[in-house]
Amino acid sequence: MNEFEPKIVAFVCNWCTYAGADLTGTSRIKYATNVKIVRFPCTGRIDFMLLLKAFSEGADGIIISGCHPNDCHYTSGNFHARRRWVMFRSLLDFMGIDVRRIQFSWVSAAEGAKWAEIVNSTVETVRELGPYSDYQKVADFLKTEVENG
Amino acid sequence: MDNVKKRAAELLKSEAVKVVIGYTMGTNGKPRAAFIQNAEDVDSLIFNAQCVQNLAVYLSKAEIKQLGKPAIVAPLNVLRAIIQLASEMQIQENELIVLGVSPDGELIDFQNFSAIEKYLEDFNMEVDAKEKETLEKISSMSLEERWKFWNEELAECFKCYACRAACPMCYCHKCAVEQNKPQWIPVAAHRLGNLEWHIMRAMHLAGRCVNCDACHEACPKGINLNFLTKLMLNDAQEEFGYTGVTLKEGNLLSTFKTNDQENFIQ
Amino acid sequence: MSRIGVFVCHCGENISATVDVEKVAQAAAGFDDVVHSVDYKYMCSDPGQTLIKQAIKEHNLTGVVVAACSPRMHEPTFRKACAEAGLNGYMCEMTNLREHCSWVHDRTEETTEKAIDLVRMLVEKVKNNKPLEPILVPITKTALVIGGGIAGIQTSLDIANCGHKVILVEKEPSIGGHMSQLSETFPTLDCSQCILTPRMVEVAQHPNIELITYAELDSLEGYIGNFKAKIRKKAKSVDHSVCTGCGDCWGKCPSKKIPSEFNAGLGSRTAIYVPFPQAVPNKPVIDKSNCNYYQKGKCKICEKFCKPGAIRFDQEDEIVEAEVGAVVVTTGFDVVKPEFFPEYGYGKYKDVITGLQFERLASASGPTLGEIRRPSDEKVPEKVVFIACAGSRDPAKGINYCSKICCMYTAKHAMLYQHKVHTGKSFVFYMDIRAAGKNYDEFVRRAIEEDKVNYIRGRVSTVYEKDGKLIVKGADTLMNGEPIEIEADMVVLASAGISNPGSEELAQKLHVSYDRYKFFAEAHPKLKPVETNTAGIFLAGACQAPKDIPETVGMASGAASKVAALFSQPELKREPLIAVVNRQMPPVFSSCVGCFLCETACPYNAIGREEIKDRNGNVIKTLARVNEGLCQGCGTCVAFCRTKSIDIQGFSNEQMYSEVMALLND
Amino acid sequence: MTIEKYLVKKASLSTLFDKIKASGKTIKAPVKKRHTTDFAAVGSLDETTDDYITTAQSAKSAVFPRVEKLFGYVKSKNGVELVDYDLSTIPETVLWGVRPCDAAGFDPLNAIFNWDINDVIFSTRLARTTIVGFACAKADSSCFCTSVGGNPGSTAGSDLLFTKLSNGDYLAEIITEKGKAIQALAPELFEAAPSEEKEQNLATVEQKFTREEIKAKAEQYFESDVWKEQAQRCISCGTCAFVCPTCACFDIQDEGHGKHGQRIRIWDSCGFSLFTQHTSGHNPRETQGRRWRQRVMHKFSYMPDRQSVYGCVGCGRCSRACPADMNLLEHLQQIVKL
Repeated sequence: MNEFEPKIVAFVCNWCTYAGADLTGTSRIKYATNVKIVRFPCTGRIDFMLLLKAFSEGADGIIISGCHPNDCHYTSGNFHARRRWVMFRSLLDFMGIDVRRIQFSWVSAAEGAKWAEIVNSTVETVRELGPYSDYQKVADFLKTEVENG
Repeated sequence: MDNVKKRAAELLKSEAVKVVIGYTMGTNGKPRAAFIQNAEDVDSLIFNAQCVQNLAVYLSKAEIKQLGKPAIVAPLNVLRAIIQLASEMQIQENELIVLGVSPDGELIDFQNFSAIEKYLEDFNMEVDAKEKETLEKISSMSLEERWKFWNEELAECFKCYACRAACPMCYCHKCAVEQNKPQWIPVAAHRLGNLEWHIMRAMHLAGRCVNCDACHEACPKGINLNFLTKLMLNDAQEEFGYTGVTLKEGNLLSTFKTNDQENFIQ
Repeated sequence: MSRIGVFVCHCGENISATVDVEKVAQAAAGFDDVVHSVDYKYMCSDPGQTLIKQAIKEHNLTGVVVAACSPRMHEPTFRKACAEAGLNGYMCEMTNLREHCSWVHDRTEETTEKAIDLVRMLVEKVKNNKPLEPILVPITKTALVIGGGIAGIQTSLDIANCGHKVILVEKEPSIGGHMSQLSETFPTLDCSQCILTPRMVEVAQHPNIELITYAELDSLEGYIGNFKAKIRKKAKSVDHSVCTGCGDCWGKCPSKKIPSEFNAGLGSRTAIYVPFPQAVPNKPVIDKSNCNYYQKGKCKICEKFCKPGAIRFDQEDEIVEAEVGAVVVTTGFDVVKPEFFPEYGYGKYKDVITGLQFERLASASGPTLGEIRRPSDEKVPEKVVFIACAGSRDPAKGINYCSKICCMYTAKHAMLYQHKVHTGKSFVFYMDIRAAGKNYDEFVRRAIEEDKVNYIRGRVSTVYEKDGKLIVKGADTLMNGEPIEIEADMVVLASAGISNPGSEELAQKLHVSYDRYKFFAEAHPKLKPVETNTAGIFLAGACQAPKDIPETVGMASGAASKVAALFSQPELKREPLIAVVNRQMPPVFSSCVGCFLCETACPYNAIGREEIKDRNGNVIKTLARVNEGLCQGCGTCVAFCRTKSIDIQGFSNEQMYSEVMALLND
Repeated sequence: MTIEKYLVKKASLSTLFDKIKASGKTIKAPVKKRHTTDFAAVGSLDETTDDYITTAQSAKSAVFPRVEKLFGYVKSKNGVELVDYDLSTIPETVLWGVRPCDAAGFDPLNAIFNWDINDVIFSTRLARTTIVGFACAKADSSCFCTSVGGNPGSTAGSDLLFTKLSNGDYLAEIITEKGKAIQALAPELFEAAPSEEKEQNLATVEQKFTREEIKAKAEQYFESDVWKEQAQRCISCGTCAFVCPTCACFDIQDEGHGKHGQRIRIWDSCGFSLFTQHTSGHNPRETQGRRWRQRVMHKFSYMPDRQSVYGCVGCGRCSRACPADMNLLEHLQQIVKL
């Protein structure tokens, strides 16, 4: 049997983390293949609902990353995002959703190596946690019989 | 309450308002909303501890707006909702008259919204000790237990949206759950649809909820969904020093501080 | 129904060596609505682009996904190619198979699988793309140049000579910057001031340049073509419109022991002062922190002696506002401070000096009038040790980079010393000699061969004083690391060039990025060296990284030409990737409920209010409305809007949702 | 068939329950949940409760679930393949503890779902459902079954009806063949009919009006302001419809997941403001007054006209559940007095 390979999706801002991940590539620093990057203009743009969608679509882990505080290309998108994350994270945790599966980070355009580290450490964390079947089961209503009210 | 009635009658007689929104005795011994349009009818107004429905919800209703300028009987919860609605540009000071009522039913005169805001400063809008205990009880469960707890709780939800309809802050004409391009939240009341709906509801009320519990009172299945918004309120206070409703524009999540805590961010 | 074309690039072997590109193209061909899928060696090449253009026509494509390198690199290329084939450029998306896949993974099946997933996600996204048209915005044809060193001077002159207005802001009382402090310049040894001062004067006299010295940027708002700058003019305490620059005041000023910034601390100045004789403007300011009157409330001697009556003790800082269309940042650099070198004794021993201080010693306008006399006892040093890479290329000190100019100026310093002190002996400790540049290596060879400067390859471990001599301990790595000890009379440190203090704060005011050393970041290291990530803000000179004069001047002219190009059009075409509030037919008008929380969340004040009125002029509804000129497209409002009434073009809810929903691998 | 009457001893009830369970049928019965008493699948009689006037929700979800698959689909490059709903997965179910008002609700539901086209999924569910009713010994002020053609001991709609007698034993009335089949699982438990009158063990629900009166008045006062006035405090939620035993409005949604998906049917309510909103933005039932009128008219005028059955069984759930005290009985009484 194959070892469990976590599916990780990364929501990143265009200006810092996406560019940082570009630099990881330019620097030829290797990291795990498990992560797929979705490019947003800014962390401020990242709708919390998309995180839920990612889990329901089978993601086992999520990376959210953008510019360091004060470095936002749009001045304050990351500050808005950060407040939202504080609340969202707490709510998810309260509802029994495993927030260890969501890695928040700041990765600048110059931090190619950090990006690789974030990916690798997230993959390892999620690998240890195993597949997020709890959430996927909730989302699996279409494959099984819909429960009767 | 007599002063409230007197004031209501005066307002109606002088046509300063067209309708007084207040509480009256309903069926089965439960109070309910009344829309009094004639001064003779003010005697049916009541106020007691059972008056838990948040009447501010009617301020956003087109059918009630059509009746003309309202006065509203406003205990603490309604006052808070009025201020929050005002900060979100949903009501204007000159569009209504607020008949504040103290917990024992006495009339409190408010010259303007600022006076209400000032009055509210004396009432800390926080999750009370017993509710905090419940929050802590849930928080102290294991991750699996919490997951199970909320899954069971939300399994009861059949998405009648009474919680939304009863909430004075859920005034949107088209709720996000009804947006279908894209369909963010499954319409169906299955596990995913319910989970996502309640997460979104709590997030949308973060920093806006006036902690009136109208949602819980309205829920025909008695779901403790108000504890999600209470958690948000509690967090807002603990994390960001949120103190309650104000007339200031912007809210908890549309503003920020550069030194907001971020110990979870790598 | 969408008709999507997928174009998988090999990027030579950059992608294809790791990703099975053929398999990716085949897999993509199987996706819903993909009608055409091919791979090719170089998609960005002319034949590659032609391939896309032909496919658009032949297959009637409604959307294109180019699976190649970073969209930050080639998105404009492919969007343009699509537009040329008649497909709206915004119907083209790129997925990054190179930087985010082939370059960071090994050649495994997983890597190819990932590439397929990445393509699938973008195929789903592009199906929800909408054709967009550029936004036209007016341009204020005035440039703001921040920093009046050689970079700022050159930029200002070039822009002004193109016929555009320039506002040049300098924080010091005079323009000139570091170049005005230099003695001679490498590799020609022509006098720095001789070549610089005419340009400084030209700036002052140019009809298109408004020079504002002793001033700093307070804030910058707006966007390309339409910035609003607030400039803080620090109180000079002297009315320059009245002052004649006669010099009576600084001649009489009793505070005479203030270390002169211009002389790098080797000379002194008065509290009311002009930084140096050739200063532009050549009129004094009062340094409040060192003025007796401001500090102790008594003095006013300058006022007494000022014949025109130009002294204004009650002058306050003034904020002036300016509307500008472009900004060029030319704030230069700084050198590391004494505490950086405890092992070299800088700050502890008077005769351990920085390269910049040596420039002042060697300069005819300097404190020794060009004679090399050491600071401690003004004796001519017989033995001088120059230490290159003092701080630079030293990860232990946190400066990994090469300061680039030190090799050359150290050679120059040693040479100047040998020219002025014929009996003297000079030693240069170096790590490597980096003399890449026209006539540069020849210059260093001259120092070694003609002027007999002793070059020792090795680092200095310590400098200490013993019997009036500076003992320099090092090793000669070309002699098997043999220890070397030199009894020197003076030590000159080629201190690392660092970013200016306050550059981080300035970057934040300008909303531009900066690197880990707090040098401003260019938009692209190779192809956009003078642009920043913020449209309309450009860089020139050592604020971006340490560089020499010719490079700085070249970069300054480059930035100036970018500004001139921007100003050459009547209007600017902007990318339409901005937020919009949905509109529907009456009686709904929009799902926006007008809570205006987006208004407070917007970093650009781009959200305004729109009143919907009935025929009688009564307001039915008040909606949010996005100002197309102000919106920068961050999308913070989008994530914030509860009713999903506001959306961002190019990264819309439907696009992002579809991209995420394509994650599932079934 | 004619109704057969038996005595089932108090102690036998649990045995009967176990026998039904042993027969492989799913049993759904009222249980005390965290916050409400509602139907749920149970394993033994001990898990159930008989302490309820009505359950919070009606029993209708047994035949009309709140979320229900109609068919599945698989998308491919060549098109869409439909996958029929597998009817064999619908279990044989016994609904235990159904009140006579609820039992009466299945008829109007059936009339709607099988009005013109036979709804196979609904019909299959209904055919595989046996209704074991329990007559009402208690009623509250929201109850008005007697005003809409029912009564606390009505056998209509039940397959088997138990009425608790004064000594705790039960009168069992076998009404249909399905009821007979339940008896057949444990015939020994069904003893000779008791002599005690059924009626004396039933709750009293005063009749306030007749359905026909409401129909006539509602139609006559269609344009009256009464609807608007009654609906003033309505907050436009869907609670009344969702607890109602006969409300059958539904929404159809496609839920996709990658290449797979299914078409589902879910509850909807005419009380929602978006229920009738057109894509253009126009809404023919723009105000809550109109939506409220629709609700009453549908149950008391349109259904009897079209399906020859009234759409209200007088269970009173909507009145009990309404967060704004929109009391149906009160409102109907107002209408009848017009």
